[in-house]
Amino acid sequence: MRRYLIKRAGISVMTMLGIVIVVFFIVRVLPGDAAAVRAGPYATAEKIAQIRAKYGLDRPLWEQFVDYLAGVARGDFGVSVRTDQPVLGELLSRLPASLELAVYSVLVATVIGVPFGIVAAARQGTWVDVVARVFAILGSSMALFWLGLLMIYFFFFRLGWFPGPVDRLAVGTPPPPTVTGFYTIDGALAGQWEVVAMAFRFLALPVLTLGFVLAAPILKMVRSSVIETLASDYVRTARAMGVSPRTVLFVDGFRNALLPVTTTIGIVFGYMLGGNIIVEYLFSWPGVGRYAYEAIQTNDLEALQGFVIMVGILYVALNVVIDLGYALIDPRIRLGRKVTA
Amino acid sequence: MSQSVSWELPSSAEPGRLARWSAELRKRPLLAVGVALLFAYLVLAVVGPAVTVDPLRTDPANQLLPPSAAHPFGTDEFGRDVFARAVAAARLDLWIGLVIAVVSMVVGSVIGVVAGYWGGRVDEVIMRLTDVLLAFPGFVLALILVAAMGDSVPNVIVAVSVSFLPHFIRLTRAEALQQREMEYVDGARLAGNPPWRVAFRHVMPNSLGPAAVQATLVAGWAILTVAGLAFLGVGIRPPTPEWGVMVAEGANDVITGEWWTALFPGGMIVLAVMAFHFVGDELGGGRV
Amino acid sequence: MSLLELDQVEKVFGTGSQAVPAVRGVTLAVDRGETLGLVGESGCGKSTLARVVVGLTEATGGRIVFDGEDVTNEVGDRTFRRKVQMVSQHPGQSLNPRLRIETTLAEPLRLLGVTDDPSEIDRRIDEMLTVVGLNPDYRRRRPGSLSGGQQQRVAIARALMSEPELVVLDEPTSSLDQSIRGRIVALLREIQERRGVAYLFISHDLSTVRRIAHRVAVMYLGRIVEVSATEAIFDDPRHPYTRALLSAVPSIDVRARRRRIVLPGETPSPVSLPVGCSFQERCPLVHDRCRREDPRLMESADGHLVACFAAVPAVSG
Amino acid sequence: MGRSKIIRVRSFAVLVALGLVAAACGGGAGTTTTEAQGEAPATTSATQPAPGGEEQPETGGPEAEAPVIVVSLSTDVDILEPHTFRTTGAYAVTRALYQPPADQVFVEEGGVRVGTSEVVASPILESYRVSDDGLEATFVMNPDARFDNGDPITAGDLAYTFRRTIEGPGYIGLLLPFIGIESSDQIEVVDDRTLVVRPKVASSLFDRFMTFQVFGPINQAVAEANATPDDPWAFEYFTNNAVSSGPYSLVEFDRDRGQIVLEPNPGYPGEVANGGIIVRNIPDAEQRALLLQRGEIDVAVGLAPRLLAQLQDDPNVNVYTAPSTRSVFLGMNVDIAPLDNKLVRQAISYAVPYDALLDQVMFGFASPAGTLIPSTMETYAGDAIDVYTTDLERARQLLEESGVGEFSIELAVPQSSKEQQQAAVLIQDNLRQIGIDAQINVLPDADYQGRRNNRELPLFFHEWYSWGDDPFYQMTFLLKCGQFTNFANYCNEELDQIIAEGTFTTDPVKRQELSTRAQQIMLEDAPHAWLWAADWAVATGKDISGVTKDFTEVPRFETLRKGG
Amino acid sequence: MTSLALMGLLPPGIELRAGSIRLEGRELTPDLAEGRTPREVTMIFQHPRGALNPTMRVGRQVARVLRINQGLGASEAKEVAVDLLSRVGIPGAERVARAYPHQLSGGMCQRVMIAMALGCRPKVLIADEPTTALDVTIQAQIFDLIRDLVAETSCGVVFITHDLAAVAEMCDRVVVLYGGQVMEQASTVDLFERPSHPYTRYLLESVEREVDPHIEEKDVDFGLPGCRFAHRCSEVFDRCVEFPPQFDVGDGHTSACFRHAEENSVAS
Repeated sequence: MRRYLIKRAGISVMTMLGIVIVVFFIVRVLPGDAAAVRAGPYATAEKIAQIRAKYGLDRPLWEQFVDYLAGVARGDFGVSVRTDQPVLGELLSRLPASLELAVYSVLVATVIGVPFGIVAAARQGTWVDVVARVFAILGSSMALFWLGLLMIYFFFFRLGWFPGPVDRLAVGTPPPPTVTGFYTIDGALAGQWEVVAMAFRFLALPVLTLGFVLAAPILKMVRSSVIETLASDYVRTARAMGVSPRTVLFVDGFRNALLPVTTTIGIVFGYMLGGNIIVEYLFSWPGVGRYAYEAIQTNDLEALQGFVIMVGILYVALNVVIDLGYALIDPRIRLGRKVTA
Repeated sequence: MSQSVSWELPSSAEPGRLARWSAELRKRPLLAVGVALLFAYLVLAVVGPAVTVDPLRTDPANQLLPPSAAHPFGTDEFGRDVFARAVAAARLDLWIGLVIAVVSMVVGSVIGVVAGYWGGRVDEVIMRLTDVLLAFPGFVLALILVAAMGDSVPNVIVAVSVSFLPHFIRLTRAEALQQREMEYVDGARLAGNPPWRVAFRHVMPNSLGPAAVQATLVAGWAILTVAGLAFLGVGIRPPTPEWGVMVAEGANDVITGEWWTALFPGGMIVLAVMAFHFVGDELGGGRV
Repeated sequence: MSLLELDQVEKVFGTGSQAVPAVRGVTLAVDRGETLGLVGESGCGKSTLARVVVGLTEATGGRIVFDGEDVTNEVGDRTFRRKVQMVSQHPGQSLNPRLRIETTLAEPLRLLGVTDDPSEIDRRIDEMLTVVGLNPDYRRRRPGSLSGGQQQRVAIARALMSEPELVVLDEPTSSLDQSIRGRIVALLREIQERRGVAYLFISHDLSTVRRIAHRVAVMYLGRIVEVSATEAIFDDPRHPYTRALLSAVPSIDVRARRRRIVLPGETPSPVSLPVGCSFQERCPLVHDRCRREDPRLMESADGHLVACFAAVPAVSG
Repeated sequence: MGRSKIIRVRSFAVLVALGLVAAACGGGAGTTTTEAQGEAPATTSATQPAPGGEEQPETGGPEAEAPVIVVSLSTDVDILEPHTFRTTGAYAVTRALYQPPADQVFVEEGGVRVGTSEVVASPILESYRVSDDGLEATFVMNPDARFDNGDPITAGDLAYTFRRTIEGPGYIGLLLPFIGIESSDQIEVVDDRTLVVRPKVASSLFDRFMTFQVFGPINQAVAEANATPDDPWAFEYFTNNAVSSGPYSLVEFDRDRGQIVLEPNPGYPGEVANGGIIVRNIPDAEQRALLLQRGEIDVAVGLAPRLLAQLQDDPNVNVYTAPSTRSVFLGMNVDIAPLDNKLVRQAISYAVPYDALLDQVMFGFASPAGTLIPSTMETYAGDAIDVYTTDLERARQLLEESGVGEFSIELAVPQSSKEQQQAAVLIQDNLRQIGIDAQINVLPDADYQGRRNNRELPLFFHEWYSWGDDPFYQMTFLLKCGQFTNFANYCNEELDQIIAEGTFTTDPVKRQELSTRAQQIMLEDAPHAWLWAADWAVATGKDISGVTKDFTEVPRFETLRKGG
Repeated sequence: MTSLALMGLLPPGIELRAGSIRLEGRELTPDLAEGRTPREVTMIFQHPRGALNPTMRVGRQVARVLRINQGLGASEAKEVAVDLLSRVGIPGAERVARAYPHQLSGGMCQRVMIAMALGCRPKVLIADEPTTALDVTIQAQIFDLIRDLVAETSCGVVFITHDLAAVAEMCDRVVVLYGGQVMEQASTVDLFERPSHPYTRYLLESVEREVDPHIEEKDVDFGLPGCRFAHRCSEVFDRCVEFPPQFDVGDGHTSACFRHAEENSVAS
């Protein structure tokens, strides 16, 4: 286990380093001149040169990279060209919005995907199963931006059940005092139930949009791992030994299927960590995804770079956690090989 | 008991290929739906542009007309025929999707086989690089790559292919690792095949199965990714008839009630992707 | 002079604390035209030894001498490959499922430099298919449409294409049905008689070995513990392991339900072997010396080699 | 949906820069037609009386009871610093936080308070006077004017602000020479309340410049307390903070949500007609329109003509428009073949479907441009001389004469501007008819600007607005030889001379003459095809009044009133 | 497959069509058809390690069976489980009970599975190739164990194998199946000494005698009517296209071959 941990940590650090390298150099290839962007559209040449010197953009790429790397190690992701704010700070202040969206979306996806997957697996080949599979295919074929538009069109424009795609709260509603950055939780902590209700109403459409799409991989994974487990020799043994089908399904089947499912949910969540650019853009959700979108549109290289690196690092870190969790749950990894009798 | 389980029916007389396929399709309705849809799209892509009006022709006098007989999908805010554009887009999108699937599969599989067959250092390096690529959500990776390379169809193909590479590398590598242990590899070595020949002539063709199934799905996802990028204004740009571009162009109209400009092309995307997935999912035994 | 001589061959997988010694100082010889059976239980290193011999795995120690020449570092070379071939255990796996039989059979001819002439290749393929008892029409088929026995015949044909002097047979029959097993063994014997090829026949199935081998070597945990002529091994096993092994084999003779020697415990892990004889923990004859010293193969007057301090000297009553 | 986001950012940056560069001469005729009494008493006299006997209103005064108004801008606010911001959002908000020393006199016109060319002291000044020779301006501070932190606004603060514009790295430094200011030596603090500024030359633009928020006083003490050796002017501090000298104080600046909350500044001596402003960034015009219709926001700006046309029919919405000099033109790079051929450019100018653009793209929310000096700007000569009209026959003929023959050419459009894309399509249609194959290339805004700035685009769109209405400044920046915003790379010595002369001429007749001549030259050389002059437009809820249009066209918050 | 049917464990898509399964005269068929496992019958399988739940300690797996089949309480089941484990010859049962299957050898896992099976107190134990995956020396141990347990508990064992020697070693009576059809039934001694059905003879010959290496093997052909072995049978004749009934060839020895009918008719 210790060896495993050390190896895992080593790989993660290498991956993170790789992320910084890859992103830095990809982003440096981007057309457009960071200094020119910073100087504004009507800047004169001297002004651009000045800015270039000030931010060290005139130095060799290699030096810039070393500086950047050192900065990242210190938690300094540079300064946004557009807003003159430290990128990390801007990302961190937007992260809770993305996380709140992510958490609820994954929750919804899990609530849809897991039971549906189990039922489909238990009734493999029946119409329930076909419905589940079509649902899963529909989910993984869905264009997020299109589904989001449908949601907006029907539930906002036509029916008016939910607020428009503007923000996390209605215009002019002050957010609850920040504790976690989740409005639904902070509102509850502060006893502002109206804010909580409003936050949920604003969350509803983007969460449903994402939840539907994210349910697909979870459903598929639950279904196939439960099927696999149910077809396994040890389930056959349990049945032969008189264990009832229900117990087999839930204790042996689902319990063992839980491992891959947990991983899938983790991966889905990791995917959401970066904020979903499309959904955040579509619903004007003030998270990191929209920040990235704006950064791309305005050639804000530092911000874009910071975003991508943050996403990568969070993802790697999350994967370490998932793997460790997996190792803790699965005795085959947790424990050594042999007990000699 | 378990020894004698070849319960499969014997293939007494070889039925024609067509007959076998149609029997297969009847047995698997989802596959049939997928194949039928793909076929319909194919026809649309090939024949469609010949029978519709010019997808680029604007008609300011007929802006934002709702669907009608003359304009089955209505017109957009430039007065262009949405149906004609959606049909023209089918050609571009399907083509891009397939090219991306093939490119990423071929490149990914070669790398995967190299990693899986040679193992050791080579494998270690390739897998670490793959880890780095995998640390980004695919869409984000494609996004920064296109941003880095500039907007153009070839660049989009390259960027999106790269974003799907890690899947193929991992898949083929895992398969190659298994195949490497198969005795026919020993046989091939003993028959005098040099390592590269063992890897590419023997191991690789046998490692492509999962990758080929995956490629079907990737063709669908590639369309989604390309359209998603276009929706964000990256990659393929207006006024090119492309589904994502069209949805992006029409997105603002939805909120003012002119739903047809965005919802039709979006529906075309989803159906097309579903078609690929029905096929891929069935080929993968419903477990992909 | 023997065709193949192994001298203190070793194979260790991994390094440091994870090192697994699969083959430990094996010394063996195979003569021209003879069949040496190599028996042992799973994990005893017999397959590893086979792979070392044909050069699929590199030995970590010792020498391999072929035809009087030290080929330790050349076992993977083309010239050696022509002379030493192998047939492996799972016929379903041993042929590339995508290639037609003829393609598979042509490979050794072309790649080992036997011949490049297409008509010659064709001729040889047809001939070889006939030799292994298959209709030459099968050349156009792919392995998937053949039965297990037919596949194994093709595998044998491939091994014989380059006209080798030694064929290593690694459990060639163990995944086949009983009825087919007998045919393959018969086929192998027939080929040997006609072509004078030597076999290193590896199996855990003692009855099959008994039917084909001239001499038998018994392996336990990476070591050869006993070597002798087949009859001598079966009628007069001297190493306690061999004796236990033989007695454990069920017999088809329904009347002779004799008392079996059932060994206690299980084969220890090769990672952590005890000092001394590696069989000590399960051995009914174990004594102090076995816990200090690892016995070497010792030859008795009748040429029977045994690695045991307490080896039963002669036929026991 | 927020497709228009980015572009708006960019075009606004343009506007801001332009505004600063191109303020108009003081004495020129205003854009408005009627000379009427300004409704606000504060603007009627050069001397600002102190609000009668009011003590510092601790709770924000009676106005605090007035409703809060929600204004939706088309962009976010990048930074609050009044000398270096780039987005339109910031443009509007800084105007609310930094009160310039002077202001226009306003007249009511179609429900809009339209600024005249008459400039008077703003509420934070007691008086503002420029000597007759134009070489000395005296600013006397209103003793009741206070920053929102309670500090009085002194002559020192105003002087500090002037020095900051002169010596600091803000945009305005580039433009100061046009009002004859070169160094801080020209700024003299006479006493706590009195400041004298001595321009090197008399400039007709001086008054107008003084109505720009860049000259709104910055609190010197706070600025210096937050200065660092690297940043002597405390730009960093003011990026996120403001000590307001204007009508509002900053309560909340939430970049993430794109929301800014302003409440009336208790120390501001002028009138504030509402109880505060919430500024929301809603990037999509369609969303802004919808939220406006649903009453979730009160004021929306930056709406596309099509939406304006729709909103006009909505009984719950008022659409306020006024003619503006914001011109949109099709630039033709005279250095790129075959556009180096004058006849080709003329042919293109004849091929443009001007009327269709006004009707189908702008839905009537625009005036014809005619020349670089649009029909809405003083000295427009289009009525006297021939401007281009759509004449395909003529265009074909010219193209033939040019000997160039049919050709294909890139027509670049920024992604964010739907109107320009639509215009491009219509223009493309007509060009095709005369044998020019225009390839429309819709570029992301950053790319578009980059390529345009590098003079790589042969045919491009350009939207331009001068804060003032001065024709010579318009020419200076768009067609003067070597000017950095002259993307057509046009160069004509005679025109340059006219510009030089016209800029410092105050005689209206002479100005008209020079401008007419210049327009003739420009029409002849056709470096641009002038498409339209877009209307200024704001849409509000039915209960909103007090919409104000000033020189800068910045949304003015303090006059907005909600309800009766 | 037959054994799986008996256990009600047929994979989906395959169902019992006809016939009946009885235990001590009691009809089990309906329950089986619905996938319910009869309590009195239990089964052990070929790949012992895969047949145990990898994420459950083996002690718990045994205890679970005890709770279900013997209605024991949790702590009691735990104790009994350890007892059972040592009864099947696992040294240090206490410790092994806390282990996971992957930590145990194949032989050990098979012992655990036998312990579980014993926990069911079966009347019939179906052993499906229980030692095929094990080494001979371990196989010998398991054979001994099964024999001892049968003697102890007097439960019947259905021993399924392809290894004739194992049959000779372990069984009292033999049923020879080919292609899903019963070919021959007899006591072990009788069968080995007096094989009556051509298939049985063929099987025994292939072990004992030399065979012609050039005869091609054929797979079971399910497409043909009648005797499944007919297409490989050296004694095939025209009646073989019919389904052969069991002919009594004496001493409860039956064989499904029309040749017997001929012999009989010729004899009589």
